[in-house]
Amino acid sequence: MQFGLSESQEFLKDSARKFFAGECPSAQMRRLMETDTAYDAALWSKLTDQGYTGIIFPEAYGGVGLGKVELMLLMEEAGRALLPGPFFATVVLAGSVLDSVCSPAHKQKYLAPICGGEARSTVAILESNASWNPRDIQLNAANGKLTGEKYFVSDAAIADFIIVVARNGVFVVNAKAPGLKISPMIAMDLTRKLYVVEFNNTPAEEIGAITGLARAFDVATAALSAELVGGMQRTLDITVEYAKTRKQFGKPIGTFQAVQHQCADMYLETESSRSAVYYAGWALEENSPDAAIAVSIAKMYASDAARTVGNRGIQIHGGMGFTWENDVHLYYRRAKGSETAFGDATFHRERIASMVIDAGGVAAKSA
Amino acid sequence: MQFGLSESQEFLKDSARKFFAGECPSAQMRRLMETDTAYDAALWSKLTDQGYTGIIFPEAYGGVGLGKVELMLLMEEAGRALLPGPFFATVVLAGSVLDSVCSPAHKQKYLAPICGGEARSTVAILESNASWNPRDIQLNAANGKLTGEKYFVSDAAIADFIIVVARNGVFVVNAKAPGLKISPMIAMDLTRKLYVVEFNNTPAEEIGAITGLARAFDVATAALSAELVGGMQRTLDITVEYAKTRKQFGKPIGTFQAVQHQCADMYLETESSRSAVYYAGWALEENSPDAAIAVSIAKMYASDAARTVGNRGIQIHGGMGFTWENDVHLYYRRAKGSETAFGDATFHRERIASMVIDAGGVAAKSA
Amino acid sequence: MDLNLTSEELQFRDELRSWLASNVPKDWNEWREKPIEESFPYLRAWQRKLQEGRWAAVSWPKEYAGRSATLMQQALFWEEMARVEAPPMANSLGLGLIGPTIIAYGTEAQKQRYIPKILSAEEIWCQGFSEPNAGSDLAGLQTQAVLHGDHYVVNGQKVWTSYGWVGDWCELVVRTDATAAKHKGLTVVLVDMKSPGVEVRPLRQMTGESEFNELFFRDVRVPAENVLGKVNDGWNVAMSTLMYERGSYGARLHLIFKRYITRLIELARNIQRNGRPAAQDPIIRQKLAQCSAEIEIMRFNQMRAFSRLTATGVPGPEGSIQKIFWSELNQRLQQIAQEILGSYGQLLAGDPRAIDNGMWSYAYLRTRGNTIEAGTSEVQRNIIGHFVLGLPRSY
Amino acid sequence: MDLNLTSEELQFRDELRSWLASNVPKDWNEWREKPIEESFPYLRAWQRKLQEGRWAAVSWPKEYAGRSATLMQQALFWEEMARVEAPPMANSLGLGLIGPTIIAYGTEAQKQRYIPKILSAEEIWCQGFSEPNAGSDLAGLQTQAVLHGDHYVVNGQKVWTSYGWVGDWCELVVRTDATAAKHKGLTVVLVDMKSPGVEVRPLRQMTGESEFNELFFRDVRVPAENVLGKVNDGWNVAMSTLMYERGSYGARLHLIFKRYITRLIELARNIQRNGRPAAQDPIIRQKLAQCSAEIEIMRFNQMRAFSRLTATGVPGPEGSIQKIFWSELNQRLQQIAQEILGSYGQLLAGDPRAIDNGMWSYAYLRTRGNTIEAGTSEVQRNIIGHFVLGLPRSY
Repeated sequence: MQFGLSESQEFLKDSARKFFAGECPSAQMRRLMETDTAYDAALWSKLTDQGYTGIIFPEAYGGVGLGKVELMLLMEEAGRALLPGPFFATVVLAGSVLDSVCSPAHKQKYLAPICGGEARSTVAILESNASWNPRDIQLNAANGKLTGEKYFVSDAAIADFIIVVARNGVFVVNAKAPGLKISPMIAMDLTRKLYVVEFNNTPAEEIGAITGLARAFDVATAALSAELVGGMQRTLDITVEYAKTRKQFGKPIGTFQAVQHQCADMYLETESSRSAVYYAGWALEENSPDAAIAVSIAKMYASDAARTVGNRGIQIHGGMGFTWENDVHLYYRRAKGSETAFGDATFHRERIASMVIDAGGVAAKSA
Repeated sequence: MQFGLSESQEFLKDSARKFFAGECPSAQMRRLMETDTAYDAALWSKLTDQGYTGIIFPEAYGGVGLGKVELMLLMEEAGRALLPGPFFATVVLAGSVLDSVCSPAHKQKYLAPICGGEARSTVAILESNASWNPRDIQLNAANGKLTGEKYFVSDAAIADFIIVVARNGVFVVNAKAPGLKISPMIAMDLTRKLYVVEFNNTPAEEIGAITGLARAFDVATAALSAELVGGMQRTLDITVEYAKTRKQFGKPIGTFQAVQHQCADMYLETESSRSAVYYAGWALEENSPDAAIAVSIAKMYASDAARTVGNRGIQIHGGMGFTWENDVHLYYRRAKGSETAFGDATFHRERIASMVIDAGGVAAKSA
Repeated sequence: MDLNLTSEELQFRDELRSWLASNVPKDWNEWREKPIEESFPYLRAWQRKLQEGRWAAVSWPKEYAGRSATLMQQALFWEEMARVEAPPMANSLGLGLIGPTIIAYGTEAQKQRYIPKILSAEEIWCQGFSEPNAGSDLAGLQTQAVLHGDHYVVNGQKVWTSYGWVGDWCELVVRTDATAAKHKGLTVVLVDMKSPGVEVRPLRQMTGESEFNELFFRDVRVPAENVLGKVNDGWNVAMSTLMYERGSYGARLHLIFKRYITRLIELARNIQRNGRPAAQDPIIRQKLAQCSAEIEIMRFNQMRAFSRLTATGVPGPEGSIQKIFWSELNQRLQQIAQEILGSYGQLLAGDPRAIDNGMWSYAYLRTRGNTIEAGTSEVQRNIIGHFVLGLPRSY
Repeated sequence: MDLNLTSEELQFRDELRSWLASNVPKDWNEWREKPIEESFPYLRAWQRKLQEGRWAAVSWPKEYAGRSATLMQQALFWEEMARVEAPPMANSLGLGLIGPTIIAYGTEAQKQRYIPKILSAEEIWCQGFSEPNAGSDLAGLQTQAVLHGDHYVVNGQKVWTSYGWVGDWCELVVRTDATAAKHKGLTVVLVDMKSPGVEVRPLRQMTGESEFNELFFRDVRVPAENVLGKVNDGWNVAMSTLMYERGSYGARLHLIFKRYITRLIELARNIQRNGRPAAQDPIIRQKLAQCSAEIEIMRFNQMRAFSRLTATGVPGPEGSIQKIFWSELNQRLQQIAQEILGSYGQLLAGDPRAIDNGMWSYAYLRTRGNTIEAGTSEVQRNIIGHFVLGLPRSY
């Protein structure tokens, strides 16, 4: 048993870190967040060149065929850079849904262009009730047409096609389809734009059954948690650096236990989130019977931890942490969006309870 | 408006503090806790001489006729001394029940001897389900006889008569009544002994209806919270003293913010509990429409605060806090017993919710 | 202990209530969402109206157009103002903090010169205390003032100045003796913000707004007669201002928080969770109840503190409890709001679907600053530890 | 990353599992409630049996009857022991902490003299580290050892010594150079507990038990050859022992905590709350789920740490995370147990109505010590802050 990264995993993580640091430093991220869509075609093309757009998908569709642990590592590094744009929506979410629910022909049609970097996409899930419980979805396709609304759809404005979760199946709607209307929502996370997507008798192609979604959503949820880990790590790094250099009362503020012990807690929360995320990635990859529990553990813990790490980071920075210029609040905003996405901590605690208490529990696979 | 103590209230509080410090110092408290009943007749007689046994009861029954705020102050000081024995059971609980539910004749018979120091008593409420919800009481009197069990009855072994809450009324059972069996429960709080009380066709005198209990229990709950405040204050005092004198790394440990800031939190929690308790005493005394909410606020906050203050107190003492010789754990044990008595924080939060959310809320009486 | 209002308090409240009933502007709701630059003349006018009713500075002595209001009356004042959702006053720092400091430390000439125009909102005041390198450590201030004949020449930078953009005058703390121990060589000077060399820049916060400013002083000449209190006694003068700050906070918070929780309960009745209204969800109920209770306890603590201060007359270190309590409670409250609002919680003002026009998302971000501004939670715990509990200094 | 067991690990586990199946005593449950004084011979016998199977010290080198087990194998060892609810070993400090230190720092003669009897439980070892005035500040130790010819004369007091009452030998840290800087002049000596002048007293804890002892040394003669490592190098020797302590903790905790939570869920199914089983109460469900999740995360953290240590070979400061995590988690877990058990939670062992014979009330009190023993949470956060994050020393 070896719960450390293999050499190739270390290599992937390091090169991703260097890639994002080089191609999407803070200034670039801030520039993109001020744009309407936070999307940059040149950056996307570089992501494609790295193979990131096809990272976990089969080579048959132009993917790289790596595992879920590798996806976690990549998302962790993307989170550290606060990568703006539709990478999560397109590759992680839409890609996983396509990979899970559709036929080889549909994969060739929709997944392959994602892997190849030619298409952007997203998945429309939530409705006005904003419930992550699939039973609360009302939208129904009739005669290959959709009429209704989806809320909180990330990056819809630059999607070439939108995957739509309806009661009676999973559908693809082309960006140019008649009756499709996309309007921005003004939300806290400036680097991942949200939209309302309206359908009015809009033609939609059925690509699979909703039963396949659970697995895809688990992958997306774990990857979102991994992204939170990267954000926590960056927040911790910035904060520790500040605590070493900022002086008050003639000493670096990190000398004061009120500051230092909060940094220690940030470290504990970050590392614990990382452990949970890596385990979830491994459990998903191995189709371990506790994979769904592991995903909920990771999302539950990381949702809360990202918020508390952010709170501590801002607090330790003092007035400086409250300024627009300091990046900490940008990570904090992303953490807020991600905290509720795919279910908040309360949602996942209840999901864990239903699996552990009611079902008698599948014990996490043990050594 | 004046939310400070009046001169006579200050006097009562000071004299109670001096009285308990003189008559029940730590050594005496420890001696009594090692006895079977934690009861000391000489100490009781001195409590009576001070008027404490009749503090809030009408002069017509030999009481002193003071208000509920004064009761809070007395219980706070009793809590600070960790007063062992049946003062809470007899005076606060049994006394308040008698005062609330019974006729003048019954008061003469039962309340007057309590005021006069001649009788000890207690109230038997909980049953094997240990629920503080009155609807869960099963015991029923039939033809003036009781058959069944009551659990967690404090100080029953030295009660001259026991007040019993049944579904169909409030009853008095004489300590010498046939079919009465009292057996000790071995519990965490060493200074307030608990018992199982069994009735087997035991004669019982009906003294009132259960509808009158709510008010009496509110008084007892507030007084128990006041006692917790005294315990918190003592824990804080011992801990701050230790933090000033104990040295590690060449400095008093109170110099370290990890210690000092915990002391500050203990202070905040203690003072906030005190504010809530004083307000509850006043609201009860004035029959303010928010009295029940105020009681739940005090019990909820003090139940949690007493535990966290205790946790911090032990932690700051380090190894010394974990020893039998240090009094902090004795307060911690009392806090544990009192935390659940008359409903824990969760119970009172739900009670607050039912009053504030469901009933539209009686706003706390405002200035 | 008697929590009923005395007849004097009742009279004060009733007089205020009836004055407010006929004088509070009805159209504040139309103005409050607008940029402060636009609504500022409106706020000046409102303050002048209050002044006409002798309500602008109730805590001030009668000789300075105040009412010598007791602390309890001051609390009643803010409660009544919050109850009718009255607009704030334009010169709130001048009235709340700086005016009282001038009354306490100023010369007769200074009082005559500044006090009337503070009251009338003719001259708006700001405060120059924090610096980029002196936030929690106020004694480490570096802004220099050097005496040249009859004036000081000031050089340095201040941050986190409210009302800097509109300030006519500034209560500025400067270092006048570089050789003295840290908190010794400081002096408070009153600086005309129109003096050459004063530059005001907006300071953008994480909420996106610019509530605060940065002030830059480059060779700014300040007449020596503008020293407030004694030269090199600025520490005590500034601390006195901060005590007023700590004391004045909180008085109106109870009604504001109460409004938050009432609105939140109302929202919880309408938002579905697990197939029933969130207000019926046991987990949400626990959190709302805890928060409701803490809002009341905050008020009980404040009432006790006011009563204690009424006895002693001067705000003391126990104000630190209030500061910690309200700031951390507000953060917990906003977190509960977020949990109830779910995905909607992240929508900002301007989004047509944002609940209460984004009030909750704004408050979520804004409350992050509560535990930093006006003395961080860490500084407050230092104050409790050292000044209240008598522990050795930890910093 | 591969969380499947390697074939070597599987082989190790299977061999152990089959050995345990035929050797683990079946009657431990009858003994475990008895006073330790009574069950101690039983525990010695069990250790001897383990030694016969070469399972007493799997981490030790093969030349000292160990198996040179990898860290992962050590973790498997403790998991398997916990899985079959095997009794502890009599000489657990000797095997876990002191033996490894002797192997690392001892002379050949010392190894020959002490190691075999540690393994056979013939000589029980205890540790004399903490003192009344040196708890978190180990460098402040005051117990003195003065060299007189071929022996040291030791005077002083130690506290919190496990196994003191039964100890034959003690790994004692003494001050041999009073003039050197604090953590310099320390030396580790191996002391025969039967030496004249050694007194052992029980130290009663807040649980009522006496798990620990106080040791008093009055003019105790210790041969100079009993120095372990170099004179005045005791700090490094002692720190090495503490590293083993931190490393060995936790490996078996996962199964213990898992057993707690499983039992608690079972209890929650049978305890009524608001007219339904507590296990169906949404508030209790949230708490049980949080706790279950944290127990898993504790294990994930441990697995990651083991893998990291396997690469580096020596336990490092990241052990501080494990210590904080498990000790604080155990306290939260016991608090949840108390909330579920309600009034029954306060009943102690011996009360016929106490649930699980008072295990929960005992654990509630006992876990208070978790954040104090083996390095307080404060010390652990200092270690993370300074040694992991590189912040300046805060103490």
